[in-house]
Amino acid sequence: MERKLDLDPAAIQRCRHAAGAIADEVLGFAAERTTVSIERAVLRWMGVEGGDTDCIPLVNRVVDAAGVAGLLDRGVALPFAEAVRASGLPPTDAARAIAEGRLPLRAPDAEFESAARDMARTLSAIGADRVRRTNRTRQRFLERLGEGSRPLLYVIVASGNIHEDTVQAKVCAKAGAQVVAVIRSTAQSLLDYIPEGATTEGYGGTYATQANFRIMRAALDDASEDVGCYVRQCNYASGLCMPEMATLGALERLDVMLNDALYGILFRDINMQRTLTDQAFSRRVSAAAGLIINTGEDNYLTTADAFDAAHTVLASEFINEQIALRCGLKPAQLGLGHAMQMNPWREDMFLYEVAQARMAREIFPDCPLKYMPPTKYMTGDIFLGHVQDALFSLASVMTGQGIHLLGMMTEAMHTPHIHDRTLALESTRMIATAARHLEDEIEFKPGGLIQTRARVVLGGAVGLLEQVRDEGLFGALAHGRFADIRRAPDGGRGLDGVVVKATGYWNPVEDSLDTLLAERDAEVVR
Amino acid sequence: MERKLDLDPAAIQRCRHAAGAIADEVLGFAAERTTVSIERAVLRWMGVEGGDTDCIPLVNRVVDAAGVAGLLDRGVALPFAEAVRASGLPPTDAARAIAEGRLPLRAPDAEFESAARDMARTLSAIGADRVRRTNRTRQRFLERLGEGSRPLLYVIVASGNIHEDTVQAKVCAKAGAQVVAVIRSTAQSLLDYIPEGATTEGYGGTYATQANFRIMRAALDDASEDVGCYVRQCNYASGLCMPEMATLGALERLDVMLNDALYGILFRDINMQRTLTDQAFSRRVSAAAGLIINTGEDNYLTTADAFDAAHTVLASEFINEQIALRCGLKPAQLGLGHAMQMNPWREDMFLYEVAQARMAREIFPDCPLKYMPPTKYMTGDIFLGHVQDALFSLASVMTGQGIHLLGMMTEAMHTPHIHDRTLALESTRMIATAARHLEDEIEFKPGGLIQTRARVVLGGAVGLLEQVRDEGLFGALAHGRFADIRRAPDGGRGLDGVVVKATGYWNPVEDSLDTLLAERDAEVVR
Amino acid sequence: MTNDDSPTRIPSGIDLHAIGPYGDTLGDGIVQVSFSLPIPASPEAREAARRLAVQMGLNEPQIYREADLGYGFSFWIVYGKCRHHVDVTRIVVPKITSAALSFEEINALVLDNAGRRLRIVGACTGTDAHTVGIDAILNMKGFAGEYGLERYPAFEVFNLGSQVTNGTLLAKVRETGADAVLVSQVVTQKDVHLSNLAEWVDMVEADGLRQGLLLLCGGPRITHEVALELGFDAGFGAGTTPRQVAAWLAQEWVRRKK
Amino acid sequence: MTNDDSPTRIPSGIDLHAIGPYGDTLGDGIVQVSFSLPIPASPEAREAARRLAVQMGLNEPQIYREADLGYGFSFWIVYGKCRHHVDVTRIVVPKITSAALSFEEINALVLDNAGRRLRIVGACTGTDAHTVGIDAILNMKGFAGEYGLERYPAFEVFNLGSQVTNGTLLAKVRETGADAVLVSQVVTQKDVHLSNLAEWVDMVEADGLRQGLLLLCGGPRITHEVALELGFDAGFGAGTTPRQVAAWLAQEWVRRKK
Ligand code: B12
Ligand code: B12
Ligand SMILES: Cc1ncc(COP(=O)(O)O)c(C=O)c1O
Ligand SMILES: Cc1ncc(COP(=O)(O)O)c(C=O)c1O
Repeated sequence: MERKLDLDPAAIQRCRHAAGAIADEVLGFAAERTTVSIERAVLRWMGVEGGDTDCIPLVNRVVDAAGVAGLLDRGVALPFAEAVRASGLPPTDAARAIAEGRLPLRAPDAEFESAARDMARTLSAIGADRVRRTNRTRQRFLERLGEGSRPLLYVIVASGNIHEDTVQAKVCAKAGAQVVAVIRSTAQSLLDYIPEGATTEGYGGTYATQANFRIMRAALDDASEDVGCYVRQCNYASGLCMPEMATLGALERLDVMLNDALYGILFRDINMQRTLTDQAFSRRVSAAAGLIINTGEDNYLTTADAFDAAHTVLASEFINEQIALRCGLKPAQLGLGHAMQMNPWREDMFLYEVAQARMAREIFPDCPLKYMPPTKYMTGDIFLGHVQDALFSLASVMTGQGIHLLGMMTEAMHTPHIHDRTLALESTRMIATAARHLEDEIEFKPGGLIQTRARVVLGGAVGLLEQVRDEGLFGALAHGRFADIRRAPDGGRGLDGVVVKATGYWNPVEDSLDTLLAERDAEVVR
Repeated sequence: MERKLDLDPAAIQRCRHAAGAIADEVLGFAAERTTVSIERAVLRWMGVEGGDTDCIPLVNRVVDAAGVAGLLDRGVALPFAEAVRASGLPPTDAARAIAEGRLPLRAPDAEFESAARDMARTLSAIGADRVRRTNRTRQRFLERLGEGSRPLLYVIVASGNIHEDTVQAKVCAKAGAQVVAVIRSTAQSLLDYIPEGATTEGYGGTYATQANFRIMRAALDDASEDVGCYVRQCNYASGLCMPEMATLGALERLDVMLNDALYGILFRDINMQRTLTDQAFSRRVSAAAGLIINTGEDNYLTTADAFDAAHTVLASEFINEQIALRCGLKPAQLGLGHAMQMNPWREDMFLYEVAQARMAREIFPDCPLKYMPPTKYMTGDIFLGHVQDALFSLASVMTGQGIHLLGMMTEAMHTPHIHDRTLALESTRMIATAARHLEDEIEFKPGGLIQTRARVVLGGAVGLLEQVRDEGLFGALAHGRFADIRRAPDGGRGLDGVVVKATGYWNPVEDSLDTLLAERDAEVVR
Repeated sequence: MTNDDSPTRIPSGIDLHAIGPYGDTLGDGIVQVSFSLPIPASPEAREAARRLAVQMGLNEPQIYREADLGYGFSFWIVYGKCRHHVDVTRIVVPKITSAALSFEEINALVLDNAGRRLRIVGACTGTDAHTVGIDAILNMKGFAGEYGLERYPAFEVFNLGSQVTNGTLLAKVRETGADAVLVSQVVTQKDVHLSNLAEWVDMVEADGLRQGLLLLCGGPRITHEVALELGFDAGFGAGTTPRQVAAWLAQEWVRRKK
Repeated sequence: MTNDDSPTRIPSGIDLHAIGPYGDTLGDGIVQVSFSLPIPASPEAREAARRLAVQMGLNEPQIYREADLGYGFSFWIVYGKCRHHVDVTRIVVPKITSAALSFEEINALVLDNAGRRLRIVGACTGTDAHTVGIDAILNMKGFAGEYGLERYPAFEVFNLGSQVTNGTLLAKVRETGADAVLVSQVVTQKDVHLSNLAEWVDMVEADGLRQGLLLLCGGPRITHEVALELGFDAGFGAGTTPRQVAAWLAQEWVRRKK
């Protein structure tokens, strides 16, 4: 990575140090806990699918039963494996039987303890195998069709109806999209369960369900063949079901998932203990499944001012990076988030934006970076908005971003219409072609506005990260250090789903994840 | 002017030398000739206005009469002054009397020769006075209201109806336009007279008439006061009536006029002897009137390919420059033309375009340069077109252009609708604000694509200019060296209006122009 | 349309009884239209696009862009000359009529007349999590260089934040004895905002609290007209400044008291 | 509409008898509209814009941008749900039906059947000076990587350039004994191209030359349909390649000869 900004390596080092300490604190905290969603994720990994007659997911029924039985603090895996072993039923049937009260859920008797553990390991290994196969399928697609050139062009579909979504996703692929994200229905992150089945009624988005993941996957595989380029599917490992979402992503071959340490806390008022505990587990799942995660720093700039709060974005990128690396994610899996949200009528904003975007590239040279388009200053003027998006595309190309979210001229109005995305892709592809090597060609004046701006923002991040390290992340959130939003450690939704692990807590999926990650690393070495 | 392209000064010097030789050839040729339009311009300068009952301009009637009487090769000024003197009528009335055969047009008898010359000088001095006053009025406007920041934003109106045009011009001014050009009706350049009166029926533009100039001037003066910025008026000193148009521009306070050495020859098939002779006179008028001229190199790229023919644009800029300087124009009056006409889907076209635009700035550092927007690759897709125009605006701001023509998303469709210009201005103003100091901030990689491209184009211009110098401009035009178009020295329209001066040819307006230019230069020195 | 705008602002030659679109000549009626069709691009689809434009009342429709989007869809950009006209003299639009008052005037008006601070409860309700708008009106910091209502001595503000159920909001209104409630709605997909707002008004009325309570709503797709239809006292759209809301609250409260 | 497109290309669930615009859900009818009005922006003007949209057949029109342009004009961006539908099965569009032939096939077809080169006269007529289009078809160099007609052994080309009067053109047709005349028209303001093209056809007929002469016109706003209406044998629009024209000429000439 050519150094165009003359950033101070010592300042970057200080940021990484402070963020590392913060990550250690968070992960230490998380290691002592589990959550209902982690336990449900374990069941999903072990093969439980579907819902009861009221469409309540069986995994919820089983984990609720485990909670009632006081089994959660030692993990649901062992009692569930015991039930499978004892009943001889396949996992889903066993879960249904438990839900219907036909099969007891309890710790194995001592004599069956070891058989139950073996059963748990077997079920977990089946899950691991499925993930392994999924990874291989993706690998083969990528080898055969390629991913197209960078930045990856990323668009959203959000009709609310999975069947309309697939049509639109294919149209996007034809227009050059390389990642298609299905936006979730409003406030799905607040649901403490994942809805079941193919859905056709969402608000502002389409429910994330296992069935919808599959339907979209099949459509995108078709489209990939048609256009001769592997089109990635994206969804959210976020909200109260974060670990389960990551697990479904691993099983159903999603390729990219939004997953952020702080988004749920700040923007969804999810309890911080809950989300940070969920985070640790889901990142390990993403790591093993070869998913790219996209972090959500861009969201900060929808409430805070992009110019004033630029250093908070950078600081959060460091925290997300350090947590992610400790969870086994490789830099190439880190789509660290940022966004072009400056007031376009501010003098030299394009320069400041270039400074910010380039700074992120130079500090995280091996991460693809997820660059989000203008939304805050979009107005409903589709013509001016299209130009704001063009400036964004140019900034993206000029600074070598890895994942480029397409700005829509109809932002501020509605989720995109079918042609909105084609027009956006066309514009961005034209700019990416016409300015292909602009990044290589330009240098920034030493000590000029751009270099100075980058240095100031980096300095701000040093200060903030060291402050957060000193206050502790929980304290910092309570003080509103991010996005101007204050959150209390015991506030928000989902705290009741957090369980401090008892001694003897056991989660065989963790072991499977270790195995998968070890295999990956061995592969890389070979 | 910061040197970002590392251009070879010796190559620039060679271009100027060759172009200088070409200019000398052209002006030497022109000095031996006059044309019907130059003679009509002389009459206009001397105060003849209006048309006969068939709306044929009186200046045409008088010059035609002079032609019939065989007086043209010695200049119409003296016979006309003699008629004024003899009749005691004001110029327009005298012209009408001549047209109606009530007053003879002839060389003065020897006894009146000196009185007739005095009268000619007086009439010419009255014209000069009017031009002086006009210049002063413009100067005062500019001192009081300023011109706004550079690049000057330039838009066109072209409704065909001067009254609709004024409304639209004011709306443009409100949206930030600093130059308003009234496009002429299709093929007005082929008319060998200037229509009379306020006109409301034009095709693809509005007739350029003295009355229309005045009406638009008044509207723009109003708008200037409203918006607190002097809004310049632009029209064409081009076509068969080039010298008269320049003269009307000087009298009616136009501020900018399109005027190109070769445009009429190449694109209107006007005879080259005619247009080059007209050129010399009209440039001197523009020089004295403080008009900015815009040259028409941009037009080449509508027929020739912008990438392959880039050096022809630069070569023509040198020729236009050298002719202009020799006619008394100051570099600040030279809006040398170029245009962003590259195929936007060509890889790195934005880089090549930046190279070209920046090269022009560095080679002509004191000229404002007139930068024309994409038209050739506009398609009727208003959304993509708006983005092509945005890239153009950015290239303009990035390279420090002086006069920026606004691209219209409805290019390739129709002359602009009222909001097209407002949307274009809004977009361009946003880009100019957001990227205000981008020009200062960026440097180009030494030996990179941009620098190399500029060097190649400059090299091409050296070759072409030396070839044209060697072939002679007339020969070069016959060989199709510009815009892929071949023209014969005796071909095209208007050759019959060229007259080789006899000894004794006299044109007092030339003397007035000398005086005005001398005054200006003295002013500058003071 | 009232002509209280300076008359010079109406272009000359305009007939307010029959206003139609303007491209570059009075009366040309030009409009720009774009849309997709669920059929692939083809000469027939082009004709279909043209016929749609004709049905929309566009004379001489010109298709300037046709694009096959793939998978059976096509996109069209059409210009045409609109036949329709509107009699602007017959248009009457309900408008917020409160005068523009300064920060000081608003405080004085309330404190002089009420002798106390007005209690204001605000929330972004339903599943809507977009708090930036209501915060812009209520928070100290304010918006567009103007203080929010919290900064006014005349108001006591309770900002409940986002995703507040109508039930929670009602409880808060009771608890605080609110004088006015400000509801924000930003997400409008499938008209969720309309049903949510209507439900709120119903609940307030069912609870007997409507009397004496000023009900306001706001958001980028809210207009005063729609707000009135839904049973609110006022509605505020995109770009509203806190002072506009404060001025309306002060004047309306005083007006009602009298 | 013929369904000779692969049927998979028509999205499922589509009723070809009632095709309407598509935003993001089948049947939503969404269209985007923009226009200016010759009245200043105001709530009344906004209502006027809305009513215009309603008259155009747009349900639930939403105004997303209103801008005062100054001097009594305003600009509007509106979205709405179009009520109109088109029965695509009833649409029949005249199309150029000649087969796509290669350079060699075209030459062979002409030379085998005519035993000589076809004489082609081309011009951009009237006041129109836009030669790039006709040159693209006729010049050696060609267009979009395809040779122009001059390069075909099968054609002898006389390209008269720009601003050619119909009279001059007619003289040239007589002089050369042309087999086909290609007229280009690019400027369409106030429909000058239509009157100029109609005049051309009239002159050819009045002169008794129509028989045996293939009349083509082309330009970015020309469609085959319009060309037929004006009395031409074919019309070629934007993006036409020389080979398409050559193929049509060869096949049509041979067809007529038989
Ligand atoms: C910021 C933002 C977010 C942030 C919100 C953070 C926060 N704490 O508010 C985050 C990232 C969390 C977010 C999430 C989502 N968002 Co959002 N978001 C936006 C965005 C970019 C800006 C909104 C904004 O802050 N505007 C600035 C404020 C100041 O303006 P305002 O709200 O209009 O308020 C002014 C006036 O309207 C008025 N006002 C507003 N309320 C009130 C109330 C009263 C009483 C009064 C008097 C006045 C008043 O005064 C304010 C000042 O002038 C818009 C796009 C855009 N540019 O508008 C999309 C947008 C609003 N979001 C949208 C969607 C769909 C979502 C999601 C539902 C997407 C999803 N499926 O996940 C989620 C979920 C959120 C949820 N459940 O509501 C859509 C809504 C579409 C629609 N019309 O229904 C938009 C339009 C984007 C789009 N094109 O799709 N979003
Ligand atoms: C280049 C150009 C010029 C050049 C022309 C140079 C030249 N020698 O041709 C110059 C600078 C001289 C010029 C001048 C003017 N122009 Co001009 N110009 C253009 C421009 C930018 C490109 C046109 C072009 O070359 N297209 C490329 C060719 C290859 O495409 P094409 O013409 O469509 O041809 C293809 C097909 O249509 C077809 N075809 C065309 N003809 C024929 C004929 C036959 C028989 C067949 C089979 C096929 C065929 O095959 C071709 C290849 O596919 C357009 C804007 C645009 N982007 O379209 C404006 C445009 C055409 N010009 C316009 C105008 C108004 C003018 C002027 C009248 C302006 C003025 N008032 O001064 C002048 C005067 C010219 C005149 N009297 O005609 C308008 C026309 C508006 C309208 N619809 O009426 C346009 C659309 C710009 C605009 N938005 O206002 N122009
Ligand atoms: C990390 C992350 N999760 C989730 C979301 C939004 O989804 P939801 O409405 O499901 O919270 C976002 C939105 O940008 C995000 O960045
Ligand atoms: C120098 C010059 N003169 C004239 C024109 C066009 O005007 P007309 O149609 O009057 O030739 C142009 C067009 O760009 C030009 O550049």
